[in-house]
Amino acid sequence: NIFGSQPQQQEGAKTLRIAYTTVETVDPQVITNGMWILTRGILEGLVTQTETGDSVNPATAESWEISDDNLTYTFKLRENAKWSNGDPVTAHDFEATYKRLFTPSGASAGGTTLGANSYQASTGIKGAVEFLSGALTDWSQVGVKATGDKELVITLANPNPDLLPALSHPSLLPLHMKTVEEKPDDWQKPPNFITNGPYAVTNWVMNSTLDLVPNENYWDRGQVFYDNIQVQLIEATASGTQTVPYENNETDIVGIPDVDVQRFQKDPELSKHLKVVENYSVAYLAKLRSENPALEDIRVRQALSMAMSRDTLAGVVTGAKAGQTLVPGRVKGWDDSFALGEDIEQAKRLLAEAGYPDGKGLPEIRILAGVDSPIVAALADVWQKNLGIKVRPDIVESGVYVERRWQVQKGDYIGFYFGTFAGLPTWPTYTGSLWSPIDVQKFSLPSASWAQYQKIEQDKELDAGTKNKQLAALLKEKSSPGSREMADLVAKGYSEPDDAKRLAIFKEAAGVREQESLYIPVLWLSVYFAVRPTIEGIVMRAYPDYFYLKGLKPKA
Amino acid sequence: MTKSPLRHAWDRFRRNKLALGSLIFCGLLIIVALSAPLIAPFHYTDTDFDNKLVGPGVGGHLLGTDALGRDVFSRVLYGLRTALSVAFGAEVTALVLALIIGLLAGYVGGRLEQGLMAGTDVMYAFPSYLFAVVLVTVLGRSIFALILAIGIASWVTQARLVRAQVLTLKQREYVEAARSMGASGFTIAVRYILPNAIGPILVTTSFGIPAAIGAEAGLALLGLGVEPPTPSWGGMISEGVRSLLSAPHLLLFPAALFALTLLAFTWVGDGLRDAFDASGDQR
Amino acid sequence: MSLSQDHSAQDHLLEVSDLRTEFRRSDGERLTVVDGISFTVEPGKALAIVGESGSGKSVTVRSLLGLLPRTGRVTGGTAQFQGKDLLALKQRDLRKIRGRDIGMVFQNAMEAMNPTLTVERQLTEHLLWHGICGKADARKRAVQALGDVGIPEPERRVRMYPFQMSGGMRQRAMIAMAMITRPALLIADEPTTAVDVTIQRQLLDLLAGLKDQGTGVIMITHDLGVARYFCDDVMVMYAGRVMERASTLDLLDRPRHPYSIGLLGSSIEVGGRDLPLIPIPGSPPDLARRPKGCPFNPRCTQAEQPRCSEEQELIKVESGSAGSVDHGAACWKAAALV
Amino acid sequence: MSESAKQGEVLVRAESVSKLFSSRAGETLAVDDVSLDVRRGETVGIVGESGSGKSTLARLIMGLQPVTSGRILFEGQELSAMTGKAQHALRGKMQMVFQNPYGSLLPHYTAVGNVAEPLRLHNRGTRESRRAKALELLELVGVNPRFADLSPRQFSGGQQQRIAIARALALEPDLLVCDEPTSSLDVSIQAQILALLEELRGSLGLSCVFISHNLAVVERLADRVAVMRTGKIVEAAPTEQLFADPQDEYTKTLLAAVLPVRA
Amino acid sequence: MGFVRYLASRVARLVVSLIAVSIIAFTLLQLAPGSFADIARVSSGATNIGSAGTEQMVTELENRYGEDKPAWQQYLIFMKGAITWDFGPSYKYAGQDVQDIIATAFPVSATLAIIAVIIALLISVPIGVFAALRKDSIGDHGTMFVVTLGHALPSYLTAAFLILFFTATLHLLPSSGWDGPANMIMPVLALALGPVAVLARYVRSSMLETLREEYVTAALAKGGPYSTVVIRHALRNSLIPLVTVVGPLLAGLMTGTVFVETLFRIPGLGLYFTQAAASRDMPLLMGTTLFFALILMVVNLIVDLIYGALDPRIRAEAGGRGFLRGGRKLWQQSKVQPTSV
Ligand SMILES: Nc1ncnc2c1ncn2[C@@H]1O[C@H](COP(=O)(O)OP(=O)(O)OP(=O)(O)O)[C@@H](O)[C@H]1O
Ligand SMILES: Nc1ncnc2c1ncn2[C@@H]1O[C@H](COP(=O)(O)OP(=O)(O)OP(=O)(O)O)[C@@H](O)[C@H]1O
Ligand SMILES: [Mg+2]
Ligand SMILES: [Mg+2]
Ligand code: NI
Repeated sequence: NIFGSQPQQQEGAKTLRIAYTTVETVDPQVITNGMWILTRGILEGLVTQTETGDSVNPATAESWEISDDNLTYTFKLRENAKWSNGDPVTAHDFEATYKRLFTPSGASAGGTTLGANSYQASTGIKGAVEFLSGALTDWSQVGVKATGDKELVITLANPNPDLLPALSHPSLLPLHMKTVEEKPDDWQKPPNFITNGPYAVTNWVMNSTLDLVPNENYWDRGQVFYDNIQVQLIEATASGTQTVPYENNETDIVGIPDVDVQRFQKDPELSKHLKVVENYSVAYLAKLRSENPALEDIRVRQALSMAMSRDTLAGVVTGAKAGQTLVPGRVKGWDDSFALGEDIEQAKRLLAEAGYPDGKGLPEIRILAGVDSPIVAALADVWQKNLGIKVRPDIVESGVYVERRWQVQKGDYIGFYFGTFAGLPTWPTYTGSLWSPIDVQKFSLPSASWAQYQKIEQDKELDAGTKNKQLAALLKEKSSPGSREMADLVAKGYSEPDDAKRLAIFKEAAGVREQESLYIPVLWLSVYFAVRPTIEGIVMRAYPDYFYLKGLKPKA
Repeated sequence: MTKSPLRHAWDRFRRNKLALGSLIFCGLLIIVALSAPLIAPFHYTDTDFDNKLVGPGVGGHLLGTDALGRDVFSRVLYGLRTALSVAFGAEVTALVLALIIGLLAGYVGGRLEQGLMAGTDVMYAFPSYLFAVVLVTVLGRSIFALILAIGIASWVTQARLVRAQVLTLKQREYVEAARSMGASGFTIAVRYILPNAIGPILVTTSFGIPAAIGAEAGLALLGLGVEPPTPSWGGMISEGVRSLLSAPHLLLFPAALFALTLLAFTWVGDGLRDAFDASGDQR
Repeated sequence: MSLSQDHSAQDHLLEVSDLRTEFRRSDGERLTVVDGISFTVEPGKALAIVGESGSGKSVTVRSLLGLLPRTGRVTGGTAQFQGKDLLALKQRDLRKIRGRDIGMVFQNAMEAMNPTLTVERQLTEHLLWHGICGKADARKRAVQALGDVGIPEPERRVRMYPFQMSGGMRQRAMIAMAMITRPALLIADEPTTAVDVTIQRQLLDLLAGLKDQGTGVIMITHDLGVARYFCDDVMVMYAGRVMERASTLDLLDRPRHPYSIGLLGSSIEVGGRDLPLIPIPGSPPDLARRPKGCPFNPRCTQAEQPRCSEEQELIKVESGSAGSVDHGAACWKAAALV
Repeated sequence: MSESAKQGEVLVRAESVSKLFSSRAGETLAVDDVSLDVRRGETVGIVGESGSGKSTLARLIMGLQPVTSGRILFEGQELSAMTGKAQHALRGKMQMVFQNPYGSLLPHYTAVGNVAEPLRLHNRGTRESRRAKALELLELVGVNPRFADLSPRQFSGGQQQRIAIARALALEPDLLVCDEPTSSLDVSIQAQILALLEELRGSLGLSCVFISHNLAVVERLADRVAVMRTGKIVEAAPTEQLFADPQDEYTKTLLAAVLPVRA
Repeated sequence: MGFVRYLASRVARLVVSLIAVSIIAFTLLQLAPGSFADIARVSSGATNIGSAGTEQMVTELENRYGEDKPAWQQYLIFMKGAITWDFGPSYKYAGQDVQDIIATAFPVSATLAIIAVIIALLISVPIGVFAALRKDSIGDHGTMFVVTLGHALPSYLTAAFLILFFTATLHLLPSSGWDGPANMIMPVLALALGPVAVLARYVRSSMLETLREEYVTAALAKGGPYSTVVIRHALRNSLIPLVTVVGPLLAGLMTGTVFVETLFRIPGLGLYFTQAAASRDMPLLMGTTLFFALILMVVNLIVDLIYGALDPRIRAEAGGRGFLRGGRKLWQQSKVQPTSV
């Protein structure tokens, strides 16, 4: 059958069709666009995100206890949690899955964890980093332990206020390890793929569809309402319009691109279909290293940040808001107190002070981007108008983009690269792991030192220990005082048990980062979905989960 | 009465109204492309945030604006520039490569021919469009890279044609006659064979131009066209396809001009083919 | 026409009168290629059409069979064949005559045979089309016909493709193809140009046999020797007109038209080493710029103006010797030229 | 060149030359151990059945194809042993007229351009002098110089062949090889060419190799005739003798098959 | 005998060409900026990764795929597998072997291409014959005019217009997916329209040429019914060279359908290739490139063989170069236009 899927739906079956980007693999421990579909309702972790995304609801774990030192988490798993093949979901499953995640690649069958392991290791689980690097080979020393069929204990090396939300990340979802080990090559292929979430996978045709049916053994089967879910896999970069299938009633839930949002909004009928997740990601600029030192002057960077007319830019993209800070407004406790603010006059003064009155003498500023974005074009326009400087976008192929971002640019090529970041809407995420202290420090290095830094990093002769020591020393010596200050503040924030105090510290750290202007916030972006009104129970939530499949139901 | 073969071809071409009209249209396109800065009411990067995505005629924008309020008409004009420079550049590249390789292979023959033809076979086996994708990926996005990529991807067919032409012409008695007069291989290849092979070569080249314009647009669709914000039709079309329902003018105008240009060049090619194909006159 | 009056209509196998054919050139210009030609063919007799290259010999016979290319058109005249006017027949009716009653041998045998079909197929398909016989019988006839034209091992050769045969064999196969239905009229357009003299002789003898069985033949040739050897009558064409028409011996021995005289003067033959060679001066006329009156006028050494610039009728110069056609020439001076 | 002292001396000699063509389809011995002399001022006719190797022999004599065995000597020198330069120089002394008049002229050159081309290739004279010479030659072969700037396809077959002959004469060669120069022309044009050749032979003292399947033509032009069959010369004799008293069987059948035109 | 040798030499050439193709592709890939790890990090949406994660990821990839080895060794390792039809696991589609991807996706592309070509033939042959028989009439010019329109429009544009018309306006056909015959209509049309134009003009001109042949006149002179003569003598002989156009056209369509595939969400092979190139997925890119090259060359070989089988002149020369000469020559003339992307 050349048509991969077999649409053999019975009469009256309740079917939901949603559009989603291509799923390259359903291994949640491999970083792909596809992995995020798993959290929506195929695999179920210990917890799921709340609607705001900054805290969690019980899922496979019925409840948990946190020790007073914030280092030990004891999860109690549901008695009736079952895999789609009827096996009970046990704490051992979780332990085995996490062991697979932290096992250095190539060592075992589970060696396909493209990078996911390394940053999950930094969630702070005790011994994870060491185990992963091979320094520690005794798994029992790692802070993940099934202390009973239904009890899992996670021990941290240092407190992590974000641990619970982090557990909703795909790579910390459980896998049916028995199948994974027995069928190392084929466990992903239906019907081998065993799930513990509300839905199970019956059919998967790459670049085409992923077909789901209810997991009859799911502990909360009553909340699973659709008989079929067809996930239509659309290659994001090359896709044409996605609204055509929606408006032709081939799809029930779909992300809507900007141009169409405006039309939907104006249409009395279609406007009812629109759902929005606001401020889900942050568009930002990062300073490029260059032989020309113009941007190493903090005044120039601040001037540029102050003269962005972010409100104008926000007008370019529907639903966008002025990106006042790198921490978006939806993070609880946000206020504009630590923003650098906008002030064109001040910006001009700063430029003049730096030796570029009216932008004279400043080389052309390039904005490096991997995809053509209206924001970049608009920004170039705005900067030219506000400051009288020359600005030109530099849109390159993605391979070039990733390579150039880390290079020291030749000659008078100065500028920023353009990117977007999104994460859990929490302070530790937005200060500790996105535009993290170490990154800020690295970006603050003068170009020469950065070149040196890269050289050490790539030196194959050095062993890991010496390398890290040398790098740390270099950072300490050459990075900007501001960046070091930020690093200290973030570290302090992590171990501060008091919520209010912690918030204040993080906010201060974020403020220092804004002042440095190595990373410059541009816009806070929203994402729009069209959801057919025949669907009930949809709750739009924060990045990255957007909505869960569980609880969706057809209107009677 | 005094008419060279080229003159004859031209006479035949002239009688073909469609081809002649197309040729004039193509000439106009070239003039327009050259004078785009004079004609275009806006620069292609000029944004107009108050008039984003407006339809034709609104806010002084003849064909409307895109998501940034950039003038579609101006962008289409500049896109024409891109399209034509890439197409002509690529065709010249292809032609030069094809002539050198085809003439050498066809005339010299022997080992050299086998070697060259093996090389062409390999290049032929390399799916030309894939080759362009990889090459642009490697060289980065620039007009130069596109010209090279499309040119290299299309010289193969041309070289084969040149060689085939040379091989047939080589059989003609005048080549042997020339040899008997003491002409060198180079003279024969360049002075005697080439001018007589030029007809069909010209025809392929003229067909190559719309193909190259199409190829450029295709690469742009994959995000491998010229670097934005330089407008390219492919880029505009892919943007247009994405807003098919909400802003059809973004697709329709570039697509219409694109299609017209392709058609015009195709018809010119057709006309040339008929003009050079004297067989219609024989009996 | 004035020449054939002494024959009763029933005698003629074919009577063509005042045939005119035009071509549209690709630049839109119209060329009269055959300009009012009349002749007759008798059963069991052969008519030779000779004349300069491009004088319209092939076009004349193609016009008769309705086989002109798309750009050509018969614009006038009649061609009575077995009581029907070929030129007035519908294609459907003409088709029934072609191949069955009139056979044609094309100028170039290599091109006139379909390279992708076997000789057998091509020899027999018209037998089937015309319902002359069944498949099995057709096959037998094909082998027989190939044998008849002197091709050795016909059983084997019949299964060959044309390109597998030598030029001479192909030419013979072509003749076999035309003869296989025993047509009443055979048209042969330069059937022997591609072969050397020895084979030419064989082919002519073969055709002579056919003639003896009552088939009328039109033979187009450049070779006056062939005409003399094989044909009963000769018609000389120049620029789409008949210049002279007579029985072969009359014409070759006593040509009356200056063009025929020139033609004979420029033919050379073995043993004629010491005869003077008198080429016709000038070059053939451009049909688009036909001279007024006699088309040969500009090249004619005998021309006298203004008489030669007037239209020239084919006039009778002399009665034909016993049973043969009258000797006619399209020149007012013909009677004076011997 | 026309010094009578030189008359009779051998200009070209073919010494038991053979030519073998091998293709994947098989091998063809196109010319099989043929020896032939052409003396100064003499015309040698070659006749024979088609495919007997006449054209191949002509090409070998012209050095357009290498011999498989044997030697071709031009004025006592072996062609294949010469340097490229010497060969180039020699090309000026031997010229060929090809079977197909239109095909052998450069289609994109004018008539006069075609005639002047050998002069250009051998760097004779200036552009103007070459043109003047070419016009002179055209006139000599009877092509009105008024039409000198037309392209070859605008001439009739006979005129084209005249232009080809003019071109062959441009370098004042000692030897002219004609490969069926009239076979594609009709009798009246053939007669024009023959008359021209006869005249030129008398006035320029050319040596000539003349290939034709038309026995009458050969009889007319040649001093001696060689009859070829399947790559071999089966008979060679002075013309009159050959026609009057053929020795070889094949020659006899050939002559017997000729159809007379006149009574 | 000769034929076997001929075939053997063709296959040998094919192998050498494939090796050359692989070397070029590999070299190009080495020259390309960026690596899979770098790009994956940016494009995967794995935005939480700090820089520590990247380092880890790069080393991991290097270990897994041998990217730490010198390029020539990597090449040899890859080719060693490739010989046994094992291209190894894709980087991007982790857990999938490249040959499995090809095995599932290629049939889809091939089906699409084959149907498109069949449709194109069914439409273009009658059109071409019609136009040739009515040369220079209004009908001829009219059809050829329309046909050129179809040709000038690249498939992606045709596809967009088809969607706009059939889906967005008429709501007749599904715009995307690959679930049943209704899904095929638009992609097949989009792919077939270009070839219709190419083939129709080809049939027309080849038909015109054949109609001019003396043997067609000769067949008419034998009293053949017009239709019989046109079909048996003219059409048959005009269609033989068509094989040489259809082959490469088919191969081209099989490899070049990426736009149509993405636009209609069809799980074909074209999409994989572009993704492989964009993400520097070495095994997938090499695998698909080699596979495409193989397809192209095999199709060419088949075309030459079929051509020989159809035309007795070439068949007779089998073992000689006849196959090549006849087939290729015509084919070169016809391949005037590269398949538009
Ligand atoms: N299809 C055509 N279109 C235009 N003119 C044509 C066509 N066919 C023939 N002619 C012209 O008609 C004239 C007569 O041609 P035809 O073939 O009858 O000559 P012919 O006497 O048979 O010559 P040959 O002895 O060379 O065969 C020529 O001047 C030729 O140019
Ligand atoms: N280049 C070649 N390759 C292979 N065989 C050839 C080649 N040239 C000629 N032959 C063969 O050599 C033989 C002699 O050919 P040649 O052309 O010399 O004959 P010819 O006497 O001139 O015949 P014709 O009278 O037909 O011109 C023929 O069998 C021919 O097929
Ligand atoms: Mg004729
Ligand atoms: Mg010859
Ligand atoms: Ni009468």
